[in-house]
Amino acid sequence: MSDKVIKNVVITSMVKVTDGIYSMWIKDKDLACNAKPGQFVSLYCKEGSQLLPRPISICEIDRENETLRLVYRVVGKGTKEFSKMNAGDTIRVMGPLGNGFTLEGKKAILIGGGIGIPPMLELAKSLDCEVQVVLGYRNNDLFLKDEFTPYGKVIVSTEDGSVGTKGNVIDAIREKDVQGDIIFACGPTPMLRGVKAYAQEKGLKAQLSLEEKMACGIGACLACVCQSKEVDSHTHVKNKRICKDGPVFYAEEVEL
Amino acid sequence: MSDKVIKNVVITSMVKVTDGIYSMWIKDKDLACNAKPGQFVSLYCKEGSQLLPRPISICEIDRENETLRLVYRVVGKGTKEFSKMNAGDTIRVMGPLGNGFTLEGKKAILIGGGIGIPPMLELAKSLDCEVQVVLGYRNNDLFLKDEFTPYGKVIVSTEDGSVGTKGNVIDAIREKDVQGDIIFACGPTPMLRGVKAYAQEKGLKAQLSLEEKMACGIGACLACVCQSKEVDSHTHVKNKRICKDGPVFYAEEVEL
Amino acid sequence: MSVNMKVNIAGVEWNNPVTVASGTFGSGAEYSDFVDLNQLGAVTTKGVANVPWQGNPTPRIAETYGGMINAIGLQNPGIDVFAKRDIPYLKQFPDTRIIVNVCGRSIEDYCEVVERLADEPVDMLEINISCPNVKEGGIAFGQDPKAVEAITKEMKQRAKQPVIMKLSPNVTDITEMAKAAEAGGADALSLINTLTGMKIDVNRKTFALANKTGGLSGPAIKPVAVRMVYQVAQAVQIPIIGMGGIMCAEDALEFIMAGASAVSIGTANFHNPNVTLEVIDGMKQFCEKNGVKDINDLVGCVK
Amino acid sequence: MSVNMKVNIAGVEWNNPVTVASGTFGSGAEYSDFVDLNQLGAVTTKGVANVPWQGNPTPRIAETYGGMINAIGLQNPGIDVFAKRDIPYLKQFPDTRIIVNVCGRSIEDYCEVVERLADEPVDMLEINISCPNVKEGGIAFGQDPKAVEAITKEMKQRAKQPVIMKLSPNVTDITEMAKAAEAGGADALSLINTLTGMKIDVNRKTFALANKTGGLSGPAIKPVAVRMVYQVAQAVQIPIIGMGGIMCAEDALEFIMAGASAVSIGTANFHNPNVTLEVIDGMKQFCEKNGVKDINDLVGCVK
Repeated sequence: MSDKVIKNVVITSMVKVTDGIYSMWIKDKDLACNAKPGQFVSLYCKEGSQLLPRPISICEIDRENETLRLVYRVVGKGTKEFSKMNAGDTIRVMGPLGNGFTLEGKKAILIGGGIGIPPMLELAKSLDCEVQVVLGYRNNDLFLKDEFTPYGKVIVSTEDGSVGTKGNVIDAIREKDVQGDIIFACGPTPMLRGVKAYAQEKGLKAQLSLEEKMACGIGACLACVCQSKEVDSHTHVKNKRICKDGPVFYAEEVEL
Repeated sequence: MSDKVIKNVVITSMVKVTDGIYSMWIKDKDLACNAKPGQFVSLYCKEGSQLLPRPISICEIDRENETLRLVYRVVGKGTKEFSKMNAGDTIRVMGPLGNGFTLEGKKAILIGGGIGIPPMLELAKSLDCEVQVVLGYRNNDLFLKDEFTPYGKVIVSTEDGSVGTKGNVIDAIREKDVQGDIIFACGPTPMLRGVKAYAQEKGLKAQLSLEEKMACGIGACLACVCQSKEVDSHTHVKNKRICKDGPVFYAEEVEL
Repeated sequence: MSVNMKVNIAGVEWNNPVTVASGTFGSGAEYSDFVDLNQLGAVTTKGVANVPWQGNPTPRIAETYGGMINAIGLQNPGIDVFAKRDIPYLKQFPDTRIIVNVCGRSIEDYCEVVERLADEPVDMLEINISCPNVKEGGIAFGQDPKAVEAITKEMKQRAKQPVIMKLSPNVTDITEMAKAAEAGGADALSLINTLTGMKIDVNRKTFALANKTGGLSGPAIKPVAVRMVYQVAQAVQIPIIGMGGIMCAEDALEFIMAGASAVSIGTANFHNPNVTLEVIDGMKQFCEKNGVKDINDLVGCVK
Repeated sequence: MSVNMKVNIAGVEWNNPVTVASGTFGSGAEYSDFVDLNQLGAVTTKGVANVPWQGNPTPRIAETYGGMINAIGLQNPGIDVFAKRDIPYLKQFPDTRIIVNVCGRSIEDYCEVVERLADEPVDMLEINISCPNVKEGGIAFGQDPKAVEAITKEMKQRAKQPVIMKLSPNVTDITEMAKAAEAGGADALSLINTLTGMKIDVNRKTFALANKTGGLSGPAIKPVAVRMVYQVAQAVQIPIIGMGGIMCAEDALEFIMAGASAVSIGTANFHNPNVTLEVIDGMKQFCEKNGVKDINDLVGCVK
């Protein structure tokens, strides 16, 4: 039986991390106990003109206080509605959803780009191996960066070169000659493509967390598929469901 | 030029009067200064699935404190949304709308039925002639009744006979032999029909406040028309616009 | 950066690409308390017939999820009163174009109105062909391509102003109707009119509208409207005035990018009387933000 | 008061008049975390074809005002896998009826699936005729009355289960399609399928869906759906399964009172996975509150 729940939960904290990016803590025993790094939750809007839940990756899990942290970017009306909520408000949530990362490896390279950075934080905390974190930003607005330092060496790339390596995360990895035996990555598809190519080049295992527009969030509607290399055992076509079979896939499983 | 305004105003008080009926005070100088008894305002919902404003009659005008009182019944999602708002919240409002009552007569009979009772309160306060108030209720839930006593004699009819005359407002007027030279009435159409017939029988002038589903609230969309006896000067058919030419009409102007 | 917002619809220049949907704005007088009519690209009037129409019994409107249904029944005072009162009123606003919406129960009705308007100082005519054709058993003109072409030809023979044919969305293939109008000589098209809908009051066990059915409008139908505007833009050469659920500048831009040269705002006026000016402003800001020098450069840019 | 919620659709008894709209519920497995499938009147499966379909590229869905558009492209594993896996899964829930939705690109495709299902333990077949008829240049079967009658006849010749024809709303006259299906021998009708819509991302200047157009669903379209169910109920004798934007019991009752014998819930499942059970419960409560002893007494009660 599944450990998914859907319920109204209390927001224990809502803070603006930086322009357009917010951090929300929600309190729920079931969610906090069942959630794993790399999973996500679906948040429902109160505004009736927006019917579809918003999938938000899990940034931190605090089992002691039975809370989950969600760090999200305001991209539309739904996330804007969330950003206007306050501690004490309740929000409807379904989760935990998706497979999450498989904790493995001896020397891990965690790669996060943009709003793909938050899920790397819980992963960094959960891995019991050497962790190196490579974070890709647009500019010197390095949200969450400092929160990674307790868990490993942090390397930064910025598109505008204002901090760290000028360019993308792969440029930074090459420049700093980051070594490891496994890659965990979340970020925009072009970045994941680069990561997949780099992993193949170096013969590294790589777990990639994918993103796609979702409707049901539980694998029923087949909206959020990605192309799989092999015929998928559920769909029997070369499609995997990001919300259910993913969001985390081994690089060689998927076509990007 | 019109004295209509549309703006977000602050709710200074929101109390439940009785089951399903709420009293809201809103603060706005323009509204309070311009409003007349028998006029109404349009309230807008925050919930995006409900686009049309809700016309609500004006129950009291407090020019000193620059506030308006709106007493409304919860009949759907929109009025339900209003009822959940609190003092300090803001609400979007357009008004004052409609013509309002013409203050006239030496001995007035004010007749209110159900949610047609609230607009009679400001009228009772505004008339400087002898006032008699006849209120029609379903049962002994006599909301607002006591608020009328300072302004004149109050007579009550109840459908279930639990208080006052058993029956409708006309039954009460006949039983108590209420005399006057003009009638002001607001309530359900069947009641207004009865009032019109009674006024004709007694040769009394009667101002009736009508109700109909509205969209624009300002006379543009022609949704809320009532049948007029004569060809109307604006529409050039036998229709008058309740939101703009009304809501108050002389009994002989309209077909009910 | 200065952005050109002027558009040219069938030879008529508008100061900006925004007008109002017929029937939602009267002839502008009521909304002039909130909107300086000179700021609008054009005012499209409530439909006018050859004689006064009483319209339907009430209730004439009902709210629906993200929209509304209406069955006003095209109540109007008739062309004589309209010409005496509404046209002179609108002439007080020289910066805005005047589009008169024309309705009828038979081709003869339409012809009478169009001929009557020939020498009136109005800029364009919009022909509402969603009215039932009484002689043909009540199917709307706009649901039969032959009828669309025929009525368009009749209008063009008599009209002295450019003719906009307003298409009904209640059809299997909107491009068929658009091509028929173009073949009939239409100078422009406007779409979409309302989708036929119904609401039932389950507690009263009755129809919400006295007319049983009514026209569905509002943001609820916008995806259908954008789709039809796109399809029609691929099918004809004449300019399109797009409408259907526009609530904000982004909505308007969807229609423009789908191929509309101008847009109409309807139901949103009921939700926000200032919406037309906010949309014009928002479209301008979008252009400035995105380095678009001429709003016309966005027309049909998504293919 | 005990209320009878059982309905009989073309000889098949459902425990209550509520099923799910094809494609929104898979074959039930994913939603069984939230819903006891035994509580549903029937489960209508995702469309299945004779062979596996890959479906469309992503993005396949986009939210719209009060609804959504989707272009999944009927991705499905094909009838063989479906029969081996999904039917046995659903047979674990003996109280609920099994309705298999069938899709195809040609009449032959449909026939193959229906024949393959003849000896499977499923209760009803729902034929999705909104798929483009590849041989006829891609116009949907459901948009041509002759094609509707023809495909219905073919289905009836081969089907061992009652056949429900699912009608497309993207037509000028829905009653024409309903009568054609009835003439072809359909046992029941379900409507409406989605309205064709489009959304444009104005900032990216691109279509929101990779497929450009998609099917509009959700409460936004309910008034169109209720209207069509009402029109069809006046035009044919066979039972109707009504759908289109049902979010709550009152919505479902609108369809019942308009003439539907049962209802399907689709998009609302995405907004609230428990919605089906809430609707069944709410309909029952409405009957109790209003002294209705049998839900069937409300079918078509508004005329």
